[in-house]
Amino acid sequence: MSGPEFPMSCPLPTGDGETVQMAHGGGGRAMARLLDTVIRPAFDDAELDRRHDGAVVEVGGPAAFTTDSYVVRPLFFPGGDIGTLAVYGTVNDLAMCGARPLYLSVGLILEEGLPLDTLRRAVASMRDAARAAGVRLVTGDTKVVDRGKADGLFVNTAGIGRVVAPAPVGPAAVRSGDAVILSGDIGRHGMAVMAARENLGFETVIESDCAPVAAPVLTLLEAGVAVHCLRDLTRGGLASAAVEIAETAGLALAFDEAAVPVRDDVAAACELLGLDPLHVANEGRFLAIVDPADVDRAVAILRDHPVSAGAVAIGEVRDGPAGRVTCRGPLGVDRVVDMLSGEQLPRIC
Amino acid sequence: MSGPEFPMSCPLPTGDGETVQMAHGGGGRAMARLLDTVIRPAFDDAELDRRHDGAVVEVGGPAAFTTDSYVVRPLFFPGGDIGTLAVYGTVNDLAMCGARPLYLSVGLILEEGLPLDTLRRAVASMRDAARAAGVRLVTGDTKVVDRGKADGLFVNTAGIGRVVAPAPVGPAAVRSGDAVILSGDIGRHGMAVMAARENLGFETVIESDCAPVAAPVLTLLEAGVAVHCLRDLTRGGLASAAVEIAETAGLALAFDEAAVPVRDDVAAACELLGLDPLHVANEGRFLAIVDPADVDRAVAILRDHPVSAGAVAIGEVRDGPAGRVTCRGPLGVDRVVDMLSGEQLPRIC
Amino acid sequence: MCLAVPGRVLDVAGDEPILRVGRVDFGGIVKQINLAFVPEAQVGDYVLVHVGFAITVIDEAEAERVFRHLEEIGELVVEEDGAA
Amino acid sequence: MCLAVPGRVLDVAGDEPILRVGRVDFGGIVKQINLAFVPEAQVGDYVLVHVGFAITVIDEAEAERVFRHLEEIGELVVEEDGAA
Amino acid sequence: MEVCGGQTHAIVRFGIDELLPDGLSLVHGPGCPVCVTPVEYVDKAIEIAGRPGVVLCSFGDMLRVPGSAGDLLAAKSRGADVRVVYSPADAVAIARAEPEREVVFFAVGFETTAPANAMAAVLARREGLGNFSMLVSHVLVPPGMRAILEAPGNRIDGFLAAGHVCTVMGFEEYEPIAASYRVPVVVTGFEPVDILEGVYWCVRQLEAGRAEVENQYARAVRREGNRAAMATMREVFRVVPRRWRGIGDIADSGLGLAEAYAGFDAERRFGPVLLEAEAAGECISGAVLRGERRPTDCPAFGTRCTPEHPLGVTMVSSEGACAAYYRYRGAAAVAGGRR
Amino acid sequence: MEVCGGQTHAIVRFGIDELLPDGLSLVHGPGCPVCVTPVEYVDKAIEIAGRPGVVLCSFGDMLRVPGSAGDLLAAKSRGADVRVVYSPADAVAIARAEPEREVVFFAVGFETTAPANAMAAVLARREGLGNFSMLVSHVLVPPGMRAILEAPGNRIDGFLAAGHVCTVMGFEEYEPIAASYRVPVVVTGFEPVDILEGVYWCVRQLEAGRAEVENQYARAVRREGNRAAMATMREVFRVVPRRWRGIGDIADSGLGLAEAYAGFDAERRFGPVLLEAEAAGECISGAVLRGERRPTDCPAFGTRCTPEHPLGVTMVSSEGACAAYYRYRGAAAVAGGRR
Ligand code: SF4
Ligand code: SF4
Ligand SMILES: [Mg+2]
Ligand SMILES: [Mg+2]
Ligand SMILES: [Mg+2]
Ligand SMILES: [Mg+2]
Ligand SMILES: [Mg+2]
Ligand SMILES: [Mg+2]
Ligand SMILES: [Mg+2]
Ligand SMILES: [Mg+2]
Ligand SMILES: [Mg+2]
Ligand SMILES: [Mg+2]
Repeated sequence: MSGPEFPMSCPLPTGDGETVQMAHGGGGRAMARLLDTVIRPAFDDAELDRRHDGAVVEVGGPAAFTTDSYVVRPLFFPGGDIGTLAVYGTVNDLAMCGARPLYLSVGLILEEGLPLDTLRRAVASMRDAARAAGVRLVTGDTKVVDRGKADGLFVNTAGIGRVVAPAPVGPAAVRSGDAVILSGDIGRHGMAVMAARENLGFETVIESDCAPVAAPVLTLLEAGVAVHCLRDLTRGGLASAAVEIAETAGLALAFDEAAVPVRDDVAAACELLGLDPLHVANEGRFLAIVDPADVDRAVAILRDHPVSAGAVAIGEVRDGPAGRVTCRGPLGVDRVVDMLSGEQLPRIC
Repeated sequence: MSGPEFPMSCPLPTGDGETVQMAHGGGGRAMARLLDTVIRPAFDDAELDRRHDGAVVEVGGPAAFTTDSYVVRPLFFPGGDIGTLAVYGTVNDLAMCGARPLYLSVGLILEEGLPLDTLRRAVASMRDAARAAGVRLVTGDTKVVDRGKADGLFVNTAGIGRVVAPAPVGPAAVRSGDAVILSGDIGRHGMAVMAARENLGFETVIESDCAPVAAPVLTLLEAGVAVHCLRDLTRGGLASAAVEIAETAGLALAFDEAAVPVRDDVAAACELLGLDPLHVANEGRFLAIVDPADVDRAVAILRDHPVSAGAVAIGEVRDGPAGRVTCRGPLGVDRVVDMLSGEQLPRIC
Repeated sequence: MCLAVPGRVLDVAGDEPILRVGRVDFGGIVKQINLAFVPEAQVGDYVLVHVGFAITVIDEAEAERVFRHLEEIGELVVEEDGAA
Repeated sequence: MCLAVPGRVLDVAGDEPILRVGRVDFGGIVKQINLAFVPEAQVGDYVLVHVGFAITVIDEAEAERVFRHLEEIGELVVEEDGAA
Repeated sequence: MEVCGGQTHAIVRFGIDELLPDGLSLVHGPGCPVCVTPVEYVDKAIEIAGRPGVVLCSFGDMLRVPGSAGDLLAAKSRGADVRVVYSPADAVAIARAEPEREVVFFAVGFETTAPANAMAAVLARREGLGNFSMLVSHVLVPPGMRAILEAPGNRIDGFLAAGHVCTVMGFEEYEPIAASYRVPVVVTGFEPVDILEGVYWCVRQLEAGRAEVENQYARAVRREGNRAAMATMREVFRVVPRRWRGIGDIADSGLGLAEAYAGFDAERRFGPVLLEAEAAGECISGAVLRGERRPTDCPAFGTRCTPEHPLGVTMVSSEGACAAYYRYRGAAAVAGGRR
Repeated sequence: MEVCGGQTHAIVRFGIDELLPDGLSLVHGPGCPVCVTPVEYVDKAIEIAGRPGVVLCSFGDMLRVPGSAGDLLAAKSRGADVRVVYSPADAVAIARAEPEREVVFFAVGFETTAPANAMAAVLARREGLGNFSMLVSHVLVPPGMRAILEAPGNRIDGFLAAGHVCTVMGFEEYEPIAASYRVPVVVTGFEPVDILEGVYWCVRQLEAGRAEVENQYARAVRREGNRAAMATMREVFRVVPRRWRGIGDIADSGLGLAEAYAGFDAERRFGPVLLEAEAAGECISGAVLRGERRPTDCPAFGTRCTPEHPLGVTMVSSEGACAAYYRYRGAAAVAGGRR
């Protein structure tokens, strides 16, 4: 045999440390390091949850509890990203329960191959958003799935808040004659994401309205406004929210299309794609249904907060037919507004 | 032109109502119907959350709060499924906080094309598991992603429990000399899932140990056992749990390998695949670290509950080196036990 | 059918007739549009766009006539504010 | 290297030598194994299996000898309890 | 009758019909190219989409049109690579970017869309994109109008002609129709004021006993149409007979690929579409398309037939008359009653 | 020296070395076929896995072996279709079930694994599976032992020969080694008691001045080996020169596909593996593989080099000596200090 050479070394692998690997979800060392270096630094309350199964928190009264998963594509879009969305979305749902948002849990599902830098950015967004909204991220979980079995990053948040509304807030509290207030212009989030995702070639950037709306809601409640129902206008937009409330309350709801603010660029984008702004998602807009006596005061309070500076009274709740939502058009004729049917698809004809 | 015939009909589409479509997540009619017919019937507390943004709950004291996402393949496996896992996993994490599990949120991410029947089965499992564990599913969320962007069904649960432990439970409470109790045989869940997933051709069916462990934990606490730390042995298995506790506590942990129960079939499966049972996941097993004075009483209490009938004291906590976990082998020599490094892969050599 | 939206031509590029394109402003949204079918379109013109192709140049005098009608009946212009 | 695990042959099937297979019991786990390399293996024999192929039939008398050693030093049989 | 579904929607959405005096009723026409695409083309598109390596590109409207067993969205949910394009040029861009895949563009539309779809073929040929083809089911408006006028139940007194179709084609071809069937034809735009004016001009003609072609939509439509667009359309397409879903076979009523572009014909590449006799059912969309019946005449409307589970083509497309009624009139009331 | 990594693990795991008297030290050998696979083969496997339409099948151990830029797991995370198989027959089954894909099996191993891998080729040929091929980097133990004995720093007094290799090959080929290098060779099993007995027999020979081949593992090993297994192995493979990662080129030290099976050679199908000179670095795994140094002699051990981020092959495979030490000895202490 030929005399083998014996180099005193073995090759240096460069590794692939900058993307998520299955091992990051395996419950071992790689996962511990991912949690220690990437995930936990974003949590305000590392001490609460550090390497334990959950957090211990104080609510001090009736609690609101909610959850949402976030599956947005692209992960980063003008005006926000999946991290801000995941925090504000759940904060807003707590606010819609008449509660002060306090604690959030975070469940991450990572697709193998996700750049760690993407994860870092999303997690930093969550931290910043939590600070902006005054909530604490106190417990979390991370899973990794095989490449092709997810879409980069899915985020679930669940939230706990302290209920501050003096009376139950929800469709059941809605009464005929109540005023319907919209907190600002609609359609920005959905169009921002669609424009970013669908390669529509829009040069103009539409920014999502993604924002926490707890502050104006809490001010309304603190001011003693008789808030009967709150609903954020996420998937399905204003139309679906209004129909859901009307159906659940067993009442009708009528509003004036001209009163609904839609920014020019959003209106133009909707027109180009054949979409109705009433069906487009928002992430920083809500309906407040209040006692008619309080409507002016409520609008004024909302307008004092930047996030609801564009608040307007758009309509009213009426006696039946149950679930019927109508919208008065420019020719003075009412049309029925329904939930979105099926998926929202751009149209050409 | 030829005279056209004018049939008074148009074709009847059969539709494809039995799989999940993107429209089921679109926030419109199709989604409302999915929620009304498939998802909400599984929630005990439909009235709490029906068509509202969250649930209002009462905890009545310090609360434990935790979350986990479940991404198991296959969705149904011997001894459980993603639904039971999602409920028991979060129930168990609450128990590990020394808390009585009360409320769960459920976040579903559905892949387009998922058979609705699969969803129905998973949701029914969640309902049954919640009943079995004495918790209420009070709020939820459903998202649908494009085919190929998820893996059938992902489930997130978050949970709230009332803390009943009189003193904080966690690694920080662990002291040198504490006894380490294991609640039963290890390795069944991980091997059950791997055997079902990897087409290993095992004729023998290994059943997951998936089970809620809150009951024995609450009995320990009610009996006044000085429970210092609790940890369920999920991803990464006994080894990772022990190392995490030891590292966080800044202490060493030593146990006797012979004392750790492993069923014959699990041991054989591990041997065939070159895996160490100490690294294999469990879903109904935990470590209880208790004051040494209480060890016999604690083991006796645990053995009274079917889910921890196999409880055994396996070792003890020692002063430093911090984070070192050792295991005494059959020849009487201690070896270091570390977390799983990287992903668990079957070996041939 | 045949959703078509008016927009104002901001610029024009492309050497060959069939590759003629321009940036078109639709009331705030700017998007590149194929101008092959409107060789006469100049910067500043309003064109009617369908599936990414301009299909005609809008006659502003005629648009003006309809716009006056609109004012008469007090209608809010919903679709063609850019062109009207 | 070369993880090999002993198991007991429960049955044998397959017409041709290279397709000879059998169900093998590894201390509770039963799995089909290729027996092409152990034409002499009979039902009841212990075989040593590597990557799905039996590579030898275990000599029980010899196994017995080692097993006695084990008892002498009080060792727990970790790997070969089936064969020992 | 307003021929165009876009006008139908504007009418229903803005309540224009409710503003009209008694005795004047707007009849909704067959003006949705998505609606009238034969089921066999949808089935073919689904079949092609299901083949490995194929990307099927379609306008969004087409995705929910029911084939004989499900729609393109359902095919996508089973794993087919179905992509929504906003422009036919997007489909060409996909073929360019993914040369290892077969890109098939489902080309439907009236004359408005035909030049753009034709341009896709021109660009693909110019670039030598061997992986691009088109499944063509284009229809032409004038033969459709003639078919309606010749139907036994015809009750149309005048037409609002489709403004965007005329933007491309001009309106010379409507003059013989107006003359021979003695119906006024007013080329009309899409704003409420356009439609009101179009109706007014139509009534004015009827009152004066005239039957001419008038152009209300003069800001966008020239008599001679768009010559450049027509040239491209005629280079790529030739006139062929077509079946209109819900209506039937109409001679010379559609476009197919001309011989010079036959290489881009998806039917050559993936097999021809074979038309079969349409089955009967409770849906009356044929009569709706021809303007003989209204959506609310249909017993299934809003109950067994909704936009999510359409029984007929006029409920499928958001431009279809049944969908327009459901959306702006009957939805919540019917839905509220159901749940 | 125990040649086999399986024995190294048993030694470290059960603490057998700690039970031995002073003066008797166990030197860990090159006994991990995964470890010694040249980096260029790993790179080739990654390159092949990255091609569209390819399924790369590999034993789980091979997935974390670092190539020159990442491992197969990282390739999978970038979208490559890399699948773990438990048996080479599984790879053949995949080729059978997915005829439209190219299935490449990364065939590594010592003599223990060679017959099973050879059988995969036999089955594929028998079934005419044109979409199956193997990337072969098989090594043989006796030439490796000779290379260690001939190395300048050699300090081996006796061998525990690898029991499972001998199960296939028998032990006749070790007799010339024992004789010409004057070292005892004891064919040894994998239980702690086997290893203790193997060590004892080795010491007994050394004390008696003997240098023979003895068979401690007689329950599994026959002098002549497994003739059926050897026949299949020799039908499919031929002896070739091989580079051993960390050690270097050794003549006649490996197996490649015989001419009759060359049609299944992935190197023919996807281009040959081109070996380059190994680069220098701080890792001393070459010396570890040859038994000249211990893992704990390495300054990178447990700090810059861990199983998650291995610098060298002996940390990669769970059978590698560095991995065994990290796992059972140094892990928590080192890790605790780091964090
Ligand atoms: S409502 Fe439905 S079933 Fe009735 S005509 Fe319209 S499409 Fe056909
Ligand atoms: S510890 Fe790592 S760097 Fe050191 S010899 Fe072993 S493999 Fe090489
Ligand atoms: Mg836990
Ligand atoms: Mg919510
Ligand atoms: Mg997504
Ligand atoms: Mg929400
Ligand atoms: Mg967790
Ligand atoms: Mg909400
Ligand atoms: Mg948890
Ligand atoms: Mg999964
Ligand atoms: Mg958990
Ligand atoms: Mg939700």
